[in-house]
Amino acid sequence: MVKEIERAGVTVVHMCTVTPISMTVGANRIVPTIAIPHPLGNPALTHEEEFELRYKLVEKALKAFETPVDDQTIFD
Amino acid sequence: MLLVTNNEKVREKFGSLCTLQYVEGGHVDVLIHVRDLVHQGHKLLTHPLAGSVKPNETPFRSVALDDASGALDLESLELIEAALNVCRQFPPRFHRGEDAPADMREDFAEIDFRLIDGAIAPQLQ
Amino acid sequence: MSLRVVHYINQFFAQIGGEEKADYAPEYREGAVGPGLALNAAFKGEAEVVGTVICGDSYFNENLDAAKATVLKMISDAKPDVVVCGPAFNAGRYGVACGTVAAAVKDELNLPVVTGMYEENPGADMFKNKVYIIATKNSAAGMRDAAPKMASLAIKLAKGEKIGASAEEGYMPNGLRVNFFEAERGSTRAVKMLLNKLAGKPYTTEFPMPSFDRVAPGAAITDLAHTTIALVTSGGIVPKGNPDHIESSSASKFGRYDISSFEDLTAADHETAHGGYDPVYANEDADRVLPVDVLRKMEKEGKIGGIYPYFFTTVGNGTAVASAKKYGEAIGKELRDAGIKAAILTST
Amino acid sequence: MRLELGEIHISDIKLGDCSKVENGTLYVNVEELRALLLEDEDLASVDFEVVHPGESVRIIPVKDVIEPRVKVEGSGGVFPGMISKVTTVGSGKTHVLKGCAVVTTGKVVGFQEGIIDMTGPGAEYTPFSKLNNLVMICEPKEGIKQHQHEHAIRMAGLKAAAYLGALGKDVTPDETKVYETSGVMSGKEKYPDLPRVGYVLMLQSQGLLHDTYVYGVDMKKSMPTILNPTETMDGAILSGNCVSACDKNTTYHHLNNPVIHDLLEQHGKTLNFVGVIITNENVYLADKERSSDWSTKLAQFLELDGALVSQEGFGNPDTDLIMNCKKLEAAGIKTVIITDEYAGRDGASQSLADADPAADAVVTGGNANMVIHLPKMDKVIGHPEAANIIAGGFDGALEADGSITAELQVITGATNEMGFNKLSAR
Repeated sequence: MVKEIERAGVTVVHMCTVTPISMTVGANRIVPTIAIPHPLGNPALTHEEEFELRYKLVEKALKAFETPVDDQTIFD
Repeated sequence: MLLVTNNEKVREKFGSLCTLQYVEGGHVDVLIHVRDLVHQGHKLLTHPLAGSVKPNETPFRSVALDDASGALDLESLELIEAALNVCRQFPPRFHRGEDAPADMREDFAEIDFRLIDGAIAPQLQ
Repeated sequence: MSLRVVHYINQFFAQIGGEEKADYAPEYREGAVGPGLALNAAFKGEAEVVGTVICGDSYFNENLDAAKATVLKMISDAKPDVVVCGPAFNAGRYGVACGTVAAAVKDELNLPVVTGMYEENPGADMFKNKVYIIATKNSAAGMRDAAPKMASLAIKLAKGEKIGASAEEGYMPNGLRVNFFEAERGSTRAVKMLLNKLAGKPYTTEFPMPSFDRVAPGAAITDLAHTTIALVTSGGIVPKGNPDHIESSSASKFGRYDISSFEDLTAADHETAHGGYDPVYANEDADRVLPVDVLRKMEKEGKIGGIYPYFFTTVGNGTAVASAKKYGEAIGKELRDAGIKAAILTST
Repeated sequence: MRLELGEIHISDIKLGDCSKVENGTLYVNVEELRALLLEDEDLASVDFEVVHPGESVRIIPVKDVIEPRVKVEGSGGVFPGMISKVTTVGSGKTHVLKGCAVVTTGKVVGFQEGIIDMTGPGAEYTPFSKLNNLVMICEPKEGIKQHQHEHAIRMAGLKAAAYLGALGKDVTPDETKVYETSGVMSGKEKYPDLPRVGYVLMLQSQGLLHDTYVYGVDMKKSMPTILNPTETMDGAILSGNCVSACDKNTTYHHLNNPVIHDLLEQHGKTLNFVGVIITNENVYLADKERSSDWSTKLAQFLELDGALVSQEGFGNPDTDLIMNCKKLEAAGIKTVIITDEYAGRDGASQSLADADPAADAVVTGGNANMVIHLPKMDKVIGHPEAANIIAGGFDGALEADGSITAELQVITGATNEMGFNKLSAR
């Protein structure tokens, strides 16, 4: 899915936990996330802490959007 | 060891020897169940397309996975997805065991049993 | 009676002129023109070019819809049994025009059609799975090779004969595997292939592995503060109750739901349809999969321009590659048409 | 090793009261052969039919095809570990009854596969339509299990082939071919400038009806090992496989392995054929990993520059094939693989169950899903009703007029993955 959307001229940031799969499916900008059942959250945290965690992850995604890349890149 | 099957014959022999999950349904239903287990971190021990009986011919399937539920095993995931993909390409001739004529059903069941038996019996000793 | 052939060529091969005449409007001429004579020779009396449609390459590509309609009408009026376009060799716009005309002849006129071009012509990738394209050399010097192959395939198609494998007929592989008998047995072919591979000489695999194709990275977004971001997920987030019944695995469709009125996703309004992982966490708070809450905050802070009013959702696990590709294409098209330049895709 | 293969050309088979080979005709004393075969307690009856190329005959379902051979000089006997003792074979002199074969038929399981048509469109796809065949219809005793049944038919075929082969022991061959291989060291000295090539021969070994035996050893219980190419010509490898008719390697294929013959043809000219690595296709995934590791390790041991890999069967053997290819390529050994395809009836589906970019040199035996119409034959030997339940058959594949519409995969040997045939696909 990543490839087809990017092929249409839309820059895609793929946020996922299993980055090797992301590499396999051809994502170019990859942001690793927390865990498979809750990629952008962590139920062990309070609601506020979780929001903060998610905010930081999405900030990484924004950073990835702004960064020119030539090849598949993981934004840790 | 975790054994997933829709074959009564396999359940009879291995039900008491290892953890067995019996699937009510067809070949693809077994593979989907196995796929879900792989997502839960189980590793495949046997190939999900064992045998050269075409997957759209035989209604029976038995697959062994490990007990441990660890990190997602990518090779297992690739194998099970590829197997499902092959099955989806060809519509099944018999959706479930009971759809096959009696003598064929027995033979399909026997082959599935033998294949899994040959693969896992040495591991269970 | 010989079969009636209508031939489509560009201004250059019609000897009207080069780039300066590329805006030449469609014209119909009786009989064969330019390369049509080579085709006639190759038809050996079994078929004959009865008319030629000529169109400038720029004209065709810049007035696509109108030009296509005019060209199709000219072709159809000449009542052909089969249509031949080109060959275009390595001329890019000519190749795209030949492919476009050929596909339209096949789909709209329901007539058999053959075109030809060099494998790196952009028209080849665009149309090789839609119409028969004879693989030619990269310049018009390849006319002598191309004409007999195009002529022979055109006659077979016109007569409704069985079409052989790509390697036999000379057309570009079109994704459909066709059996045929080789001159040598497989083991002999394998030994020869190995000797070539060992010697570093070229060889052609008989079965190209499915392409592990890559898409070039999209452009960096320089102005996020004014960029609308679309949200896509393969984590199966759906409005509460899963109104479209997206399957928990092997999804046969994708969902598209309005989030323009949501500041935050909660257990009251969203859940997951995903069957491949423990759904509890996503059901408690769907923001854990689709970060609507933080993006709204960023929108307010002026960090991003906004969120596309609809999000797209599917279930990653078990969804066939071909389906995922289809969904991706549909989502990509909508976003492109809406002028969206950035998308976040989350996966579980 | 040096093996002389004396070919006795057989142009006809006749049933009679004396077994002999005379002037190119194989005479078979049916009663004597039947008595020999019925020594097996599991068999109730054996019937014989002779079929010739071009006759309007259909054989269904075919279990195995075996070429009669006999050891004339040198150690051991044909089909070691099954018919003869386990002594190493592959040197000396062997006689072959060329142009004929033993074809065993019998319904081991309800969906038994395999058709040989001796004429018509189906005949073009099977090499066995070009042979004079002694067809043996073997019926088991009541109540025996599938694996006993398979064993009984397999042994009957081998016994018959050895019995017939022995008739050629004292016959002067029409043609003699000499196959000579070198040792690892001597080969390197003899052909210092030729690329070192090996053959990775994958053997079906998944279990019941999917087995292959090497010197009598069930291959699924063996580690990959090395054979001298000529050993296969004396029957070191025997088929116990009944499944996937189009791409199973019959015993006939093993005896006449085309990759081995073509590599020996080039040996000393364009390449140095170092040896055959046999490996298995097991169900257990750790076995697949281990076996492909080992086949690559052995290839490195032999210091190969290049390797050919052939496959048997469909589905999970694709995984073994790709593992072997990937690992060989990663070890710097240039590799070509031979397979076949299941691309759907329209040819549009994914051909293999596994794939990798390392597999960039592939030879294909064709698309097994291609639909073929087999017209009625005047005579059907075996169990015609099997056509209805054959893999790749349609429901009601056997039409009222006796014709069959089915996929190519019903035909024995049609898409052979050793590259036995000319059929291919693009």
